[in-house]
Amino acid sequence: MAFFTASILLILIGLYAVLVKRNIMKIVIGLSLMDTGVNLLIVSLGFIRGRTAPIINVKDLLFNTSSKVVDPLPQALVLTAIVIGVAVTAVALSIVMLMYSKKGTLEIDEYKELKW
Amino acid sequence: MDKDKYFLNEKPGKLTYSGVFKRIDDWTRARSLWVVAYGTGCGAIEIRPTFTSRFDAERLGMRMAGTPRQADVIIISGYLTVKTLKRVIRVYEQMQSPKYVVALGACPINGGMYYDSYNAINKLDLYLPVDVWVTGCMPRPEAILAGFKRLQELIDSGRADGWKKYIENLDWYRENQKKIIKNWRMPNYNW
Amino acid sequence: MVNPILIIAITLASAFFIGILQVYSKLWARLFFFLTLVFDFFAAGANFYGFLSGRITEPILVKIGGFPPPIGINLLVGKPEAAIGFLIFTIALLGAYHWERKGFPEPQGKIMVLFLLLSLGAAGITFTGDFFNLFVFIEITSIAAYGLVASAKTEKSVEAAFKYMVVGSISSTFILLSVVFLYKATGSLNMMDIASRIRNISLTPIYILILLMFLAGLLIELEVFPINGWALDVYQGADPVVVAVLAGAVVKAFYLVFLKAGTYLTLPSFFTLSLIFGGGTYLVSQFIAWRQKDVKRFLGYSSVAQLGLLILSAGFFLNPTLPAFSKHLIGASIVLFIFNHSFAKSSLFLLADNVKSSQLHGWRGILNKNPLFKFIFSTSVFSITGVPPFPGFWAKLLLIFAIPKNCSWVIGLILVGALGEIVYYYRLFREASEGEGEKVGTNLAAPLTGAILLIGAGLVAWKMFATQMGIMFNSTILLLLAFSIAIYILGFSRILQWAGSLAVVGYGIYRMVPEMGANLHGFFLALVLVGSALLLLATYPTSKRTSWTFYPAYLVVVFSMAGLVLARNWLTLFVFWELMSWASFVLINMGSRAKKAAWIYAIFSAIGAYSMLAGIYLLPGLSLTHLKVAGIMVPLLLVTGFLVKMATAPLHVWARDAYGESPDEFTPLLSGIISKMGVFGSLIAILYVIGNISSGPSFRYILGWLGALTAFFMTLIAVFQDDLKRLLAYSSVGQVGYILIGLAIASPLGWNAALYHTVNHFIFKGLLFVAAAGIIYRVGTSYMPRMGGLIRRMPLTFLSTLVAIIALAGIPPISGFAGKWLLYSALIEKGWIFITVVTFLASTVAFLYCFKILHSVFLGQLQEENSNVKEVPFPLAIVEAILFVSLGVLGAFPRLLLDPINRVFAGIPGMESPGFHYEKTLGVVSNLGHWNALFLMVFFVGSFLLALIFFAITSARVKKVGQLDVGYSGEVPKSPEDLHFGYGLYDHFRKAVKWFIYPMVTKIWEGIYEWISAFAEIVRRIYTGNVNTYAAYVILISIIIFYFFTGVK
Amino acid sequence: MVARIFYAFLILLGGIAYGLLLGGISRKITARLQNRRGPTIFQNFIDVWKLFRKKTAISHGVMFYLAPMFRLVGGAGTFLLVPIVVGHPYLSNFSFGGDLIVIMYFMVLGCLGMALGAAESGHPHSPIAVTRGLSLMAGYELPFVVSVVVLMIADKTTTVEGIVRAQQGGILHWHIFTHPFAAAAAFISLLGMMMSYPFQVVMAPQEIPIGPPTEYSSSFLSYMFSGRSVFAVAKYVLFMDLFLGGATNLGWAFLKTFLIFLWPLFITNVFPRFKLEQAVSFFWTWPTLIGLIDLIRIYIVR
Repeated sequence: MAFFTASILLILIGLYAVLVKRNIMKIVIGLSLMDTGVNLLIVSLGFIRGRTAPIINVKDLLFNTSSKVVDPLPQALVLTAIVIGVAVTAVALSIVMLMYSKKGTLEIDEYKELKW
Repeated sequence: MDKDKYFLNEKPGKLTYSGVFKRIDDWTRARSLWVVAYGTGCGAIEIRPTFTSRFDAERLGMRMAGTPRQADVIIISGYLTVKTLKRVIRVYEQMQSPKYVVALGACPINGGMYYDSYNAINKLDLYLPVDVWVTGCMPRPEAILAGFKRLQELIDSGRADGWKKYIENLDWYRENQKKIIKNWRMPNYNW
Repeated sequence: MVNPILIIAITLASAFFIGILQVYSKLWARLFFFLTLVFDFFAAGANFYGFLSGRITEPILVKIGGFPPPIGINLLVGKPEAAIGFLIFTIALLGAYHWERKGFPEPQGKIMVLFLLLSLGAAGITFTGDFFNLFVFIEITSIAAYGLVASAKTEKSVEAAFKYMVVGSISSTFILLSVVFLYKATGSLNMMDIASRIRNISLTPIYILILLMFLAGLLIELEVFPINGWALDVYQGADPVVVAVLAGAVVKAFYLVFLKAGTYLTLPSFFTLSLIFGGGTYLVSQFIAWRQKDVKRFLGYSSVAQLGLLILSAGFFLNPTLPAFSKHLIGASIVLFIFNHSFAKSSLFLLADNVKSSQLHGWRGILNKNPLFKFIFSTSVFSITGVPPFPGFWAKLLLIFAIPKNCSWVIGLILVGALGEIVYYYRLFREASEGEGEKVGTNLAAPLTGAILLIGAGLVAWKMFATQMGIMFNSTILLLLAFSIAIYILGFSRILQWAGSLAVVGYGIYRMVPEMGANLHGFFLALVLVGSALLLLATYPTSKRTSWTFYPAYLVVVFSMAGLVLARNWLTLFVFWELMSWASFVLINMGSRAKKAAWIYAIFSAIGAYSMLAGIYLLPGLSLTHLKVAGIMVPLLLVTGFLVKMATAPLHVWARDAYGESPDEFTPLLSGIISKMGVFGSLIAILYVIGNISSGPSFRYILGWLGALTAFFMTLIAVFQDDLKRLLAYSSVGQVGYILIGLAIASPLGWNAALYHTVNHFIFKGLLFVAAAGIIYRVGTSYMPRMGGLIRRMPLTFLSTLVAIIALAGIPPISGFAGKWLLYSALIEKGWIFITVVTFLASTVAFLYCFKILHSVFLGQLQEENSNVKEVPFPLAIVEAILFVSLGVLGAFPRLLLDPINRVFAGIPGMESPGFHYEKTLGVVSNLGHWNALFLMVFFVGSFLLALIFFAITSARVKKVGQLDVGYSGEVPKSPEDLHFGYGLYDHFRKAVKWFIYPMVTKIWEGIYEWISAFAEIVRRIYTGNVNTYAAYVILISIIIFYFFTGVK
Repeated sequence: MVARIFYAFLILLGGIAYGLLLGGISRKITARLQNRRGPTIFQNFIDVWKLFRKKTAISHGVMFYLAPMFRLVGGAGTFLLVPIVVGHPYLSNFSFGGDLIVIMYFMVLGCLGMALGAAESGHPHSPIAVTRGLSLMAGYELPFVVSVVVLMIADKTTTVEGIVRAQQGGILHWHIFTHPFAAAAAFISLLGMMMSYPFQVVMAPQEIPIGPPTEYSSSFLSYMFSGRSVFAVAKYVLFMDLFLGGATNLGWAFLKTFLIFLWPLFITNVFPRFKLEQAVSFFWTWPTLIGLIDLIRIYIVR
């Protein structure tokens, strides 16, 4: 439950940054935080108390270990999600760089040329 | 102004005057005189009472015509100047035959009190064929009516033929007119 | 069959490879890039063709790693997936080709990689059968899209990319969360598996929340209002090719996911949600675009709206209560919508790429300089706005007729939105065709392909769905329509086109002779074909002014009218009605000053057409027979549609400029025949529908009043027009008002009057407009005070105009009186006395403008500049002669027309007896009075000739004098201008009637327009451009969705 | 038929003569009212003859030439379409040619013809006067139509014969008594039709001396004169038929038309003149409202 709460909290903090912060970098950080929060949530969903990591070798297969490890799938998923998150962050940062090179500011209010 | 394009440049032809109905024609013409009045200051004033209740020219069958096209008689009341002669000639020539000219007062006869003016016309007779002269300066409506009575008699007896003379002697008249009107900026013939 | 995984894998590999290759050779990299795309195109195409041809019957299931479905990742490609996949790669290929021709943007290599990733991501989204895999593909697509959007490296594009990224991240967070929770709840990630397991799970609020989260994520990607600010910014800021692919292809993949979500995740509120968000987005977006000045953003609004409509359709499509046939129709409609939007919108975006400025004023006049551009633009716009025969039209039609009757308010929503769409699209059209623009880029191959595909798809859809909808086409009409289009080929010579058109119409008459005359349809058919042939003769192209497309469009109008009157079914009638309206829009738009007029015409045509469509939708049956309907709504809607074409007040505001500014060759048809289609429609509406409702008589009484007021006010306004064609326009509208009165009376006498006046009005108004065309051609202006005295130069035209005017004024013995007499007799017989009085007054006021036409144009002084004009061209003179002789003949022998009309009505119950009979001396005898036309003609002509001969013999010699030889107080007039009294002819009368001629209706319509656009302007302000705000909207809307639809109360 | 045409011709000549005579009488009466002697009552005959026998005439073109014929035929045609004595073999004229609707539209023919001829003359006064005349027509037509519709609805016929027959059987059956408001409206509009003085805007002597026929002269004018006279008679006869119960013989016809003729004559001599817009507004309000009383009554009673 602690994981759960913490991850939700992380998501909300990220969301707060996205919604309120005026600095582009802070918004990107907020996005990253949300990402992390979600990843944490996914991992926590697969977690089953009292079980071990789902690293399985051939020997374990013989002893019905599937009941001894946590759900492996969320972990697999989270790996992908992390990769994606990194990619998104990378793209985001490069976009931020472009933005900065165009206007020389990171203030979000300066980027309101497209509207209405 | 392109005269040939916009105006009829044709000399009026001679008009014969005969026919079965000549007698009736003369009689009706005498009793239905429609008047177009050319008036300057003092002359025009006398025309009004002539045609309104007091003297009532309408009882003689006369009435005012609003346009030269429908008029039979033109009244030249008062002096003519070089400038106004032009208009009078045009109005007269636009009237339909038979048509008559009544000159009113001393001025058309000999210039009257303006005889030595630099631009008054002294003898109207040289420019238009006058049928009846009414003298006076100005003649009162009674005199005017008397003049019209005279005109009616002339028409009735077929002797008021100024309009024929005008056409027959148009070249002579035109020569006289052009002597006075130096800038003849009119069509050659007014239709 | 090509394994779908191959498409994805090869594209992915190739993207990777290009990334390396481009370092060494840009050219080879590009070649490789195109090879990949072409491969994808053919592979996806092969699959799609396989499904189409029936060679592939089962969905293609790809087991990755050999695992059977519930376990491994699978791709599942059915028919819809194959179709969308093919669509994606077609658009991608077109876009890439466009780039190639334009000059590939830098950095080439990276853009190629991103572009391939974008396409494969979209394809993956389409193909995948696994939820987590879906998420991955969504992310691939998104990241590629962020990069591509930013790649233009302008301030706008990076800004747009950033906003896209922020909102997109939130969306993918939602999707990821819900996918994981879904896995948690069901223990599976496979879509089919989840779909089967979900049925066994009780839908707790938490569970619904999870599903809603998925839906919310999708709705963000599907750009619903108001969380679509990012999308609009992208449309405005990004490279048009990227936008074309995004709007044309990627969004469609998301839409497919949306459909799948609706299918697999049985969500109770799916229908409501899609209705609210789809409908809301559609409606709002169609209106907030009204004042948009940036063309790309404006197209963006349109895209968003189209998507909204698609979401709405999805709601109905997946609604289990829908009958199978309706479901089939909606499915077809969705396919057509997707196709239509993809190609039309991509074409438009790629066209926009060719124009330097993206501002509306930068588009000014560019259609006039760029014929190919014009073709593509018109095709795309027509298709998007739903003009037959383009797919957009069929899509809308299918959708509307599939929606069940208990949701008929949705029809209203769709049609109102469509109306908004017409307003702003044709504003763009107007701007783009006004004045002389500059040359634009010639990079048009890709959009041209799109346009051709649209036309093809439209024709295919026509063939496939028309009969299913119960629309029946006369094969001869179709043949003739094909001929009409073919006339275009002869465009290198206008004379040849003219002759060819005459031949086609002649052939049409020859083929149609058996249909003519026997009944109502045949009567109008004869009017349409014979009348059009005559007026076509008068379009003799005297100069190069006539547009290349004039004759094809003209013939399309003619034959669609023929199809319209032959229709035995409301829907067929509607299809031809639309065809006629839009073809005439094209023709009106050809007038050099008619752009605004054409715009207004388009709007009012749409008002009429959509209202008619709504009426047809509500009818209990489609065939043209007596239909029982309840309430007043259906007849009201139907009749509104027809009244627009008749330009009855208060729907007349389009008429003045449309008549006044349309090409002179076309106006006779517009006034003479096209307005009569409204008469035909109203007639059948009154006959089949209004006659059967309980409030029918009062309804008809109101129609009668409408007609009378139209006649009166239009006549009054006509008096004060100084433009010849505008005067005739108002006159025409007023005259059609009389016809409406006749129709509304619905007694035999009234209908006789209406039909008689219909034909008669065609003759004299056609004649007047033909004469006007000739005069304007010769004089060079339609401003009447600058004419005058033309009787000296155009005696024949004067004579025919005089006769036409006498007919128009309804003065015996010319034929116009017949209509008047029948009408008044009918009115008095019916006892509509107040209408009688108003009508009488109107026809008296008509004398004023009748005199104005004759005086200002033909009489008075011939102006200096017109002194050398000649008689109208020979073909026009022939037409004038034919028409005015027929007016005279009908004036003497009205039975020539009355007998056929009686035969027409003989087949209609209650109308067998015409309400009058003939007697030898009394002529036509009604219950009230009589009128002997032949006697009047003989009497008039005889006594006239007698008086004339007597005069000529007896009167004095008459001298024809010169033009300026007038009694002018002894003065010599200087020029004709001094004497001509043309301007302000009725200024004194204006003082007396100033209260009646205040343009109130126009002001009201303008007010409505202003209010709506001002309100839309306010709504538009929610797109603040601030990414925080956009994110806040997303969160807010999500919370609202979660709150209202989870079922937590 | 030949006999009929012959008699029609005679009746027409009689109508013209009667019209000219009435014109003379009106000039006489006007003169007497102004305390003058005035011309003889045959003055109009003299004028017409004189004009007809003028030696020259000018024409401005074809329409100009034809317009007087239009005028005459329009007037004569209207006159011949209105039955003077209903049921009489000859005096019912050519009333089989059309009913009241036909007559009302035929009335316009002459006006339109003359308007065209006048307009072709090229004199600016002519179109001014014509437009005034047409506008005035739009004015007086409304009350007239209101009252005509009242009669048509009341008698359930549109023929003049029918309306006359409906008034038989005593003086109180005349429409002027059965429908007094409609009759009042019509008689006020008659003032406009006859261009009597409050509504004399067409030939307004003050501004546009003689209105449309400014350029007309000689025999053209005589035709117009005759046409106008017979047209006036036609209107008197029409009003007699519509409101005064028609006539059973010529004597009654003369008497009744003479009475109707007096009505505009007396009005015209004691009134100043409206401007055009005032005239139109007047016609569209007061007489129309008066007529509407009967119209509404008919609408309710029916």
